[in-house]
Parts: sequence; C-alpha cells; structure tokens
Amino acid sequence: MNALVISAVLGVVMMFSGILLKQKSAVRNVAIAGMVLLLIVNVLELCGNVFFNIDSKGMIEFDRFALLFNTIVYVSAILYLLLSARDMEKVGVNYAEYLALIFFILCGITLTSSFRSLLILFLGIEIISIPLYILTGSDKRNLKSNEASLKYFLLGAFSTGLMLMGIALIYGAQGSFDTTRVSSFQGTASPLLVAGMVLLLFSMAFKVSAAPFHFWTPDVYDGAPTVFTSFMATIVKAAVFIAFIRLFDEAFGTLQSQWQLLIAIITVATLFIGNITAVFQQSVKRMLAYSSIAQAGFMMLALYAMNADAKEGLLLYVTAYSLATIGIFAVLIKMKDYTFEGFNGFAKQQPLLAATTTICLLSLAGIPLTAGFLSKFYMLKAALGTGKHLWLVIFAVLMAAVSVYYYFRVIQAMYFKDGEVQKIDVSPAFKWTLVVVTALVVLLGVFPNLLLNWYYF
Amino acid sequence: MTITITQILFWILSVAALFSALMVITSKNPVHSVLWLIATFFSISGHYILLSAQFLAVVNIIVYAGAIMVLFLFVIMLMNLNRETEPQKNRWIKMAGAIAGGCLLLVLVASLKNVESASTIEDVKGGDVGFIKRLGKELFSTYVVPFEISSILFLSAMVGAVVIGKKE
Amino acid sequence: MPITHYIILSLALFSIGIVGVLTRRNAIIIFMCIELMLNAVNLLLVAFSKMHNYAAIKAAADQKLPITEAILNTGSEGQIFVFFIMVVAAAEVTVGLAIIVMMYRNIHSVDVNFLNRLKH
Amino acid sequence: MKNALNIVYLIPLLPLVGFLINGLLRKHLSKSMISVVGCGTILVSFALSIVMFLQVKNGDGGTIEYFNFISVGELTIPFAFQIDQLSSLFLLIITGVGFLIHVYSTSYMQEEKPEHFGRYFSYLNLFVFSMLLLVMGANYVIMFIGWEGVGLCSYLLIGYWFKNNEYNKAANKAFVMNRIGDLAFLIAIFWIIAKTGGVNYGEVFAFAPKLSGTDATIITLLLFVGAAGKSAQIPLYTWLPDAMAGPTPVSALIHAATMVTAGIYMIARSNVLYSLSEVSMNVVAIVGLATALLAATIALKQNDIKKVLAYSTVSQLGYMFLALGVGAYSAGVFHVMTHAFFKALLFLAAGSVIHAMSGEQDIRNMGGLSKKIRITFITFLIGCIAIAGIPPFSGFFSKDAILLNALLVDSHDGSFSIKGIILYGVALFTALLTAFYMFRLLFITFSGTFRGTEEQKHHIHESPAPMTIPLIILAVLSIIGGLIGIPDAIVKGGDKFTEFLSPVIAQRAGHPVSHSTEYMLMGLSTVLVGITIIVAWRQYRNYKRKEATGFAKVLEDKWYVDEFYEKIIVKPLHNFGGFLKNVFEKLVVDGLVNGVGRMVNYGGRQFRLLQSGQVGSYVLLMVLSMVIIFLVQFFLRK
Repeated sequence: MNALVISAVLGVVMMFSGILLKQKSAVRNVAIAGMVLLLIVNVLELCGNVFFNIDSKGMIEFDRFALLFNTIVYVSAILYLLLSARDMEKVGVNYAEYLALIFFILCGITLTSSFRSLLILFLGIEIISIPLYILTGSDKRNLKSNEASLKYFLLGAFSTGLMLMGIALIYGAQGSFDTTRVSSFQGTASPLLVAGMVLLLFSMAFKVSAAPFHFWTPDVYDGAPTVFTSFMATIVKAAVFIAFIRLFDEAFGTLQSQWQLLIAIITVATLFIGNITAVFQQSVKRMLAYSSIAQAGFMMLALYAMNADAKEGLLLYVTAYSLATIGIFAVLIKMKDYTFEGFNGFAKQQPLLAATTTICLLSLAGIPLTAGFLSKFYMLKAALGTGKHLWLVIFAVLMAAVSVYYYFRVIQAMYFKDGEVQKIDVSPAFKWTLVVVTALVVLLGVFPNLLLNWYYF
Repeated sequence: MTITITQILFWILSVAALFSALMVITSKNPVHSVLWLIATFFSISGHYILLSAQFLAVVNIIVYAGAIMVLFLFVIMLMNLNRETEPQKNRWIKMAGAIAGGCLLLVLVASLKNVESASTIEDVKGGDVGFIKRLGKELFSTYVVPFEISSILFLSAMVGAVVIGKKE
Repeated sequence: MPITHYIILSLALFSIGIVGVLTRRNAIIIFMCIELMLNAVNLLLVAFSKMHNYAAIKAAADQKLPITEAILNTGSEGQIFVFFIMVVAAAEVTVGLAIIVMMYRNIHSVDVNFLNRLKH
Repeated sequence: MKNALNIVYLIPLLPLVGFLINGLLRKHLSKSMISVVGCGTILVSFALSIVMFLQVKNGDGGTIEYFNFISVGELTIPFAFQIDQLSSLFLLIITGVGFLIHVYSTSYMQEEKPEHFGRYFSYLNLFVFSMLLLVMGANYVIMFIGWEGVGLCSYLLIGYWFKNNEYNKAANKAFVMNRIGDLAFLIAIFWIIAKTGGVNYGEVFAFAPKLSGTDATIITLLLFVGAAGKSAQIPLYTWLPDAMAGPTPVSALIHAATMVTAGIYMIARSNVLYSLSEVSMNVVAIVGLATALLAATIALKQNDIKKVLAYSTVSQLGYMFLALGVGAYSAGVFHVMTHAFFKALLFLAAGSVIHAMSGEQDIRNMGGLSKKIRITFITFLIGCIAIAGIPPFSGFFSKDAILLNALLVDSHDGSFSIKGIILYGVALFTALLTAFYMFRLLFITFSGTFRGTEEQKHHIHESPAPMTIPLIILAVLSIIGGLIGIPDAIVKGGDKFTEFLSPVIAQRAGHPVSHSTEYMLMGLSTVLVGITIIVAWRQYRNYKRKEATGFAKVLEDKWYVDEFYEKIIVKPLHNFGGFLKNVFEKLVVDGLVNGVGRMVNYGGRQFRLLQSGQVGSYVLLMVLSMVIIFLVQFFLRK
C-alpha cells in the first residue's frame, strides 16, 4: 500500500513541479528522487513496515510476489529515468507532465500486480493504458506518432470492451468480482464462466501483444517516441504479464484444463510470428518491437505451465528482459539513424556502449552466462514440468535459435562493419549507468538466486 | 402463458435498442449516427428502469447521452464532418466485417445457450438494490478504495488532455 | 424474464458494435461503436446484478431465513461496476477525442485508412 | 597436495581474469604487459592442471560444488566442477597447447596496434575460459555454457580482421552452423531432464539403464548433431575450412587443437548413454568415416596451405568419430591428444611459413623453402610424419588403435565381421590419402625451386624465437606423445592411456586379436603409407606451376612412372576431390542449409503482409481469430 499512495502523490507532485520549477534538470531530479523514495517505501513494506494501513475490503493484497515484482519495476524505472529521462526533453515541451504520467502508470502497475478483484484489475489496466495513449502521441507534430497513438487508442479501447464483456459474463456465473470467489465453483464450470475467461484471455493477450492480438505492437512501438517505446516495451509489458499470470493463477486456476490448450496455441503463434517477422525488419526499433512479441511468446510459457517454477521464472524473465531492453533502447535513443546500417562501425566510435549493447543483446538471445539464458531455461523447464506437450518446448528452443539471427545482425553491424560514424555524445554518468545495467544482467545470469531468494525468505 | 406489461416493455425496448444500434453503424451522416446512438442509450436506460436500477438509468442519460454524446457531437460539428466527408469502405470489406461480426455473435450465443434458463429476473419485495441510497452507501464504504483510485485515472486523463491539446 | 433474453440482447448489441468497428472508416464513428460495446456490457451487468439479487432474496425467503441487509445488498457490486465503467469511459472519451482532434489538426481527416505510414 | 581440488576454480578463473584485464585495460597496457597477462594466466592454469592431473592419477578426483546455479522445482543444477581422468586429460591439452599458442601469438601478432593486440588476447583468454568450463562442468548445463562460449569466441576470432567482408561471412557461417548443433544439444538437454529428471553426469548415467531404447537413441542422436556442429562433421562441416579466415594461431588453437574436439569430449563423456543405442553408434561411425573420406579427398585439391590443414582437421575428426562409433572411446580420446599436438604443430608451422612469405598462403607460389627456414621445415616434416602415421611418431599409435578397433567391431571371437572389414578398408584408404595430401603439401611448399616474386624471396627469413620454441616443443610432443599408448603387442602393459581412462570410460568387452595379426596390420599400414609418401615425393618434389610452364614441359620433366601415376591415380583423385568440393559441398550441403533458410524467408515475407498498417484489417483478423478460438474451445475440444 505504501507504494500505491506514494506513487499517486508523486504524480501530483510532478504536475506541480512543472509549474513551480523553471529548470528542466530540477524537474528531472525531483522525478528521480521520487522514484528512489518509491523504491525505498516499497522495500520497507517488503520488510514489513506498512505506513498506510488502508482497508481495501480484500480487493488489493500486497503479498510477497507483488512486492517483489514492484521492487523490480521501481529499480528498472530508476535505471530507465537515469538513462533516458534527459531524452524526454526532445519529445515536447510538457516535460513535467510526461513524468507525471509515468508516475501514474507506475501507480497502475502497483494495482495490477496486487489485485484481488477484477474491478481493480480493470482500473489498473486502464490507469496504465490511458497515459500510454497520450505518451505515444506526445510527439504532436510527427504524423507517425499521431498515427501510432490513434491506432493504439482505438485498438486498446476495443480490447477494453472485450475485457469488460468477459468480466460481465464471469460476474453472471459467479456473482462476484473477487478472484477467489471466481475460482470456486461446484461441479462443472458454467459456460458463462468459460466464455468470460476466454474473452479475458483475448484482452490480456492483446495487452501483452501475444499473437494473433499483436498487430498493434509493431506499429505503436515504431511510431511512439523512442524514449516512451522503451518504457512501454519493458516495464509496462512486464506489469501486464504479472497481472496476466496472477489472473490465471488465482481466478482461473481451477479451470486450467480449459485454457491450457488455448494458451499453447497462442504461445506457438506468438513465438512464430514474433521471431520470423523480426528477421525481415530494416529498422532496429521495429526489430525490437517484434522481438518484444517474441519474448512475450516465451513468457507465455510460464502461463502455460502455471506452476511454482513458472511464477518464479517469470519474475526472473521480466527482470532480465526489462533490464536488457532498457539498456538497448537507451543507446538506440541516442542514435539518429534507426536502421541496422546506422549501427555500422559503432564499436569503433563508442566501444563501451557497443559492449554493453552486445551483452544486452546476448541476454535477449539467451546466450549462457547472461540472465536471458537462465530465464529462458526456467521457462522451458517449467513448461517441461507439466509433463505434456514436449513439442512446445522444442518449438520454443527452435525459435530461440532463430532469434539469434536478428540480434546478431546488430552486433555484426557494430563490430564487423564500417560505416558513416554517427556522432553521439553521452555523459560519463550515462555510461556508468549502462555498465550497472549490464552488470546486473550478467550477475543475474550467474546468481539468479540473488533475486529469487527474496521471494522465499 | 400470460404476457405481463414488463415483458411487453422488454420487447419494445429491445427492438428499439437493436434498431437504433443498427442505424448507428449504417447511417452515412456522422451526426445521424450520434443521434441514433443517443436513442440507443435511451432504450438501454429504459431497460435499466425495468431492472429497477433507477440510479444507473439516470446516470446513463445524464452522463452518456447528456455529456459524452454532446462532446462527440461537438467534435463532429467542429470538424464539419458530413455525409460527403466519410469515404465508404469497399463493399467486400464491409461484407467481410459484417460476416465476421455475425460469426462472433453466433459462436458466443451458441456457447452460452446452455446457461441454466432457470435463472430469471423478477421483481421481488425488497429488491431495491439499484436505488441511490443503497448504492451510495456501498460506494462510499466497501468501494471507497477503487473510488479514490478512479480519481487517479481522471487526473491522468486530465494531464493527458492538456499534453495533447495544449498549443506549443 | 429469463436471463438468456438479456444475454442475447446484450451480445447482439456488442456484436453490432464490433461490426461497426469493422465496417466504418471514420475514427469518431469507430469510437462510438466502442462506446456501444461498453453499453452492451453495462446492460448485461445490470441484468446479472438483478438476477443475483432476486436469487438471493428468493433463496432466503424459501428457506424462511430472515432477510438481512447483506442479502438485500446482493448484486450491488454489479451496478457499482457499471458506475466505474462509466467513469472510465468518460476518461477515455476525453483522451480519445483529444487524440482524434490532434490527428485532424495534422491531416485534416479522421479516416483511419489514411493511417498506414506504419506497416510491415 | 591433498586439497588441490579446493583451488580447482582457479583454473578457469585465471583466464577469465586475463580476459577482463586485457579487455578492459587494452588501451592502457603496453603490448608486453598484455602478453605477460595473456600467457601468464594460462601458464598458471597449466601448472594447476598438472597438479590436478597428478592428483587424479593417485585416485583423488572428484566433484566440487560451488553454489546452486539453477533450482527449479525438484531440479537443482549446481555450479559444480568434475575433475576426473577424462576432464583432467583435456585440461592438460587445453592449457598446455593453449599456452604454447599464446606464446606463439605474442610474436605472430606483433604488428597489430596495441589496442587490437589486447582485444586479440582477451578473446583468446575468453576462449580458453569457455573451453575449460565446457570440460570441467559436472553437468550438461555447464557444458552447454562453455559450449556456447567457445562458439561465440570463435565467431569473434574468425571475424577478428573484420575489414574483410569475406571473413565476416565466414564468421557468420561458423556461427550459424554451430548454432544448429547447439540447438540440438539444448533439445537433448531438455529431453534428458524430461526423462531422467537431472542433468548431473552422475545422476544421468546412474539413471541411464532405466531409459527406454527410443529415448536413449533420440538423446544420443541429438547430442551427436550437437557434436557434429562443433566438430565439423557431415553435413555441418563447411564452416571449418572457411573459418581459416582468422589469424593462424587462432586456427591452430580453436579449429585444430581444442574447440573442435569438444564434440568428441561430449560423446566420450556420454559414453554410458551411447552404449545403450546400437543405432546411434552406427550413425556416429558411418558419419565419422564418411566425413573422414570426403574431407581427405577434398584436401587433395586444395592450394591454400591453411585450407589443406583445415580439411585434414575435418578428416581427422571424422577418424575420432569413427573410433567413438565403434565403441573405442579411449582410442578416440587418444587421437584427440596426439592430433592436438601434431595439428597445432602443423598450423603453427604453416603460420611461420606464411609469416616468412609475408602473408602469402598459396602453396603454388612457394617452393624450395626448406633451406631458408630450417626449423619450420623440420618441425613441419615431423608433423607430417606424425599425421601420416609412421612409427614411432605419435599419430601412428592413435591411428593404429582406431583402425584396429574398427576392424574388430562386432567381433566377439577374434574373427572379423564384414562391417569391420569395410570400416577398416575405408579407414585405411583414408589414412593413405592423408599421407598423400600432407606430403604433397610438404613437398610443394618446401622442395623444388622458389616460385614466388623476387620481393618475397628477398624477404624470407626464419621466425623469431617465441614462434620457433613452441614449434620445437610441439614437435617433440608429436614424436613422443604416442608412447603412452603403445599397444600391448609391442610393450606388455604399454597402453597406459586406456588404463588411465578406464574409470570413466567403459572398456570394450571384445576378444583381443592375436599379437601376430596385430603386427601384420601395423606392418601393412606402415608399408602402404611409406609407398604413398614415395609416390607423393616423386610427384611433387619438383612441382612446377602448370600455368607457368605449360603441360608439355611438365611431361618432359617427369618420368614415365610419374605420368602413369598422374593418369591412373592422381588425376582421378583430383577430379573426384574437385567434384566433391564443387558439387557435393556447394550444391548438396550448402543447398540443404540454405534451403531451410529460404523457406523461413518465404514464410516470413508472407507473414509480414498481414501487418498492413490498417486498423480495420487488424480488428478483422483479431475477430476472426476470436471466432476460431471460440470454436476450438467450445466445439472442437474433445
């Protein structure tokens, strides 16, 4: 509860800081300090110090899983702000407002990681989505940004409609929005419940950009200002995934036999489309959009398996994925040319940035000794644990191999090709933050228990 | 089998709602679409009253038909959109859309046809759940946390409208 | 009134909304169709709310149990949810129309078929 | 030294530290500092490996667990090292040969800029680290980590001179082919987890007898595909010759002495599983033999000094797989060891030749070098003798062990099966081809008259000591290295090697052949190899470039016998080699690999079209998918 209240308050603080503070750097410092505060209060709650004891009538529950995930989100958000907050200035004049919206989104994320009621899930998802529509369109003069924003908005509102219809049908069957009451039924499940569950599956699949509901993702990620794409593709996506797994664990855990096959189909489609289409992209930004679909396919394996390993593994996966992707985007934002050719000869100009980007890419590709490998390993092991559908695991491994191709195209361009050297200037602080991100990626790749032990003790 | 007044009203309102909804999507002129949508909302409000949800019936008319749709109308008028400005989609695409939507309806209805038809809705003494007093109490006791949370939603929408709308 | 009537009615309205999204090109009309979908959901929620309320009171009456406040309150959550949907819809409309107006200012059209700079 | 196992982590850690120091500080360190760090770490690792080896010899090997790497449900994968006979042997080879190559590199790469020099050494150290991890790991996952690591390093090192686009392509090819193998390996690991519930060698092998025949076959075949990728077997071998694009010491280290033997190590390590599947054993043997033969014939035709050696490596690896396939695991590992000595020697000597020739690699432009670069010549000669298999050089004993075991396959009473005779015959023929092309290479390069430009001639000089000393050491090892595996027939109880490995590698329970038969076979192969060498000598000692002198003149200069050989043996062989290179490799192998790529390509393009950019079509596709999913959920499921 600490983080929920503080993040909402911080959002308001940011709104006013735009009026009261003239310097953009001051606004940024307030935001970073606020984020650190958020992390601290959340860690305090993880250690048992609750400041705001608000009775939510069982609709919100901050358990270990939620608190740990929130910690991951806030750490990622701090790193994100340190790396990319400066670049938001280029997007438009409403600097403080962007940061306020980011705090509101974090408030929504706090809700979606801890909901116990479908009402809170709905509100949380909307609090995440509405600011995102705006951030996507924040580059107002840019037609691509406009287009992305409108597409995202229309498709997002459509999926909200699906979600609400699903919730309504579930309410009809169970008479409650409470996840525990949704999961308790006698005898066979009512068709209302099953149909509602399937509709919710669609809308959640839409939000995490799983095929065949992924169509918005490449366009929106491509069109949005890159600094916000970075945020959307990492922290937000991770949060929705956590909501997804919570929902299907707590509300529909008893229906597992009903949805497992559907999830398997969606997983295969997502892995296939994400990986295969990523191969043909010319722009690194768009490639990363498809890669986020492909990574979502891997995370879907956790949903498919839905055992203790899967939840644990998903935490590791979202951490690995978010850190690596934030690291890559931070560099990408600085570039003027987003095509693969734009990276030619990058290693010569910025050896350190090239090295960190390489390690992040290796992690996404799942090369051992990076967090990406272990997290993929966890996912596959969890899927194996179900004892069914060995082909799903084999397919996922095959697709992981395909993914190496497009990640390595970037590495190859940076190291093995000569080209027009783009001048980019970065501060030493930026470099050091990137080194920290990369170090975390490698550290988690060797000692995953540094993270996962928090889940248990 | 006797036909009660409730049933008659149900059928009339249902036909009205469906008809005006169809008109929303078939009208060429956007202004007409808006007006038909308002008609749909009125029929749905009628349903709410039949279901003794007076509070929602009123809110629906005030908020939806009154505020939101006027906003729509305002924007349409502002842009001066009329019949000529909206090019029509290819006939085949329209057909495909209609068929896809129809299929979805069929599948949904077919999968829900087994719902226990014993569940019915009738008026009963004390069935005043939809009255403002009861809902108000609930909203400000049990649902006070979500209620406060929705304020965050409004704040962000407000900030958003400023970000998008403000001249640079 | 059997609940299936209401289910079918609101599914029909919902599907009409979907068909509208599929067949129209005007972004505002598409958005209105989405509002229609939301209203179909609202109607269904209210119907279910009434159904649960009736079932609870009837069950209590059948078993000759005292009709408590809690029983009378059954089903209120459905209507509260509708209230929240309206809240969210209002917020969505603000943002949505702002985006559409922004689009119109730039390309002087609200035709979604013009949105095809981003593809493949 | 009882507790030497406690510091075993230093063996891989030191090269890693070397990698970090050289990688991070490469701009600030001088070349000599980089050399000291690069070589020093490996030297210490080598010293520790000797300690480990001695300890294992006394029977004090074991498994050391550090921490729990992965724990998912019941499955725990510890980060653990296993030091036993097999791994300690490989440790010696990797660090020992690796150290010599590092020393050699300090001189060979001297002309690079300090920055690149540091990069080179950091990659080299990283490579050694990965390879050590691969060998020391106590479970398949750690092995896989090292496995990927060596693939990555070889990618980086092949593309080291990245200015050249061809080299980039070679690096990519190597990486892709390796990835195909890695993929199979990964699937095999998951299969093992699914069936046995563990990945630690101890657990898996203890569980192995309970595996069903099909599972054992699938696992071992998948592992074999992995091994084929790394060890360049049909159809995944084409990357290795292309990988010669990297600097020569890299070719020596990675593509001859260590990385490519990872596949052999993996199969030898999994020998318990392989013994369960007759089918897999046959596949391994046949693919190995086919690769050996194919690569040997292609090698006949090559004119690039490094390409000849590359194909020879592929061929020798095929030999090792043959040994594994017939169940003679220790013979295979023995050949790994001797091959590491003489192939590293040959590559480094070739590097010395290239160095002397100012970067020239085409042997048609060489000739008559024997007098000018004496040490290189003699060491190269020793390498050739060793690989050709003339006693008592090391190659003879290992190759002889493989041949004998191939002959004895399926034999239980001392008589030879048809399969054994065929395997033996083909293997022996390949051995003769090996002798032929190696001596062809030797004679064309070192004897006759010099055919290069005046400038090159002027420049020829012997390499400096840091290059020649490793050559001499390796030459000595190539001569005496085979002596630890002298067959029983010559010295009673001489085969210390097999005896040493016996705790980890099950021995074949077969009837030993009588000593007289064994003598006869040895004699036969030695005599045939001798004849082949003489043929090669006559053919190539006065090699002249055909383009330069014209065909008639060549005939004039040669004896009638030469012409005879030329027509009957050499020409057809050459043509065949050319045919294989051009038709089989280009069309069949590359075609297969590219074909898969093209299919993916086509499919991907079609899928991209779905992303039309139109909101309407997105919604339509979503609605249709929803209809289909609803149908599946409510009407089609069971």
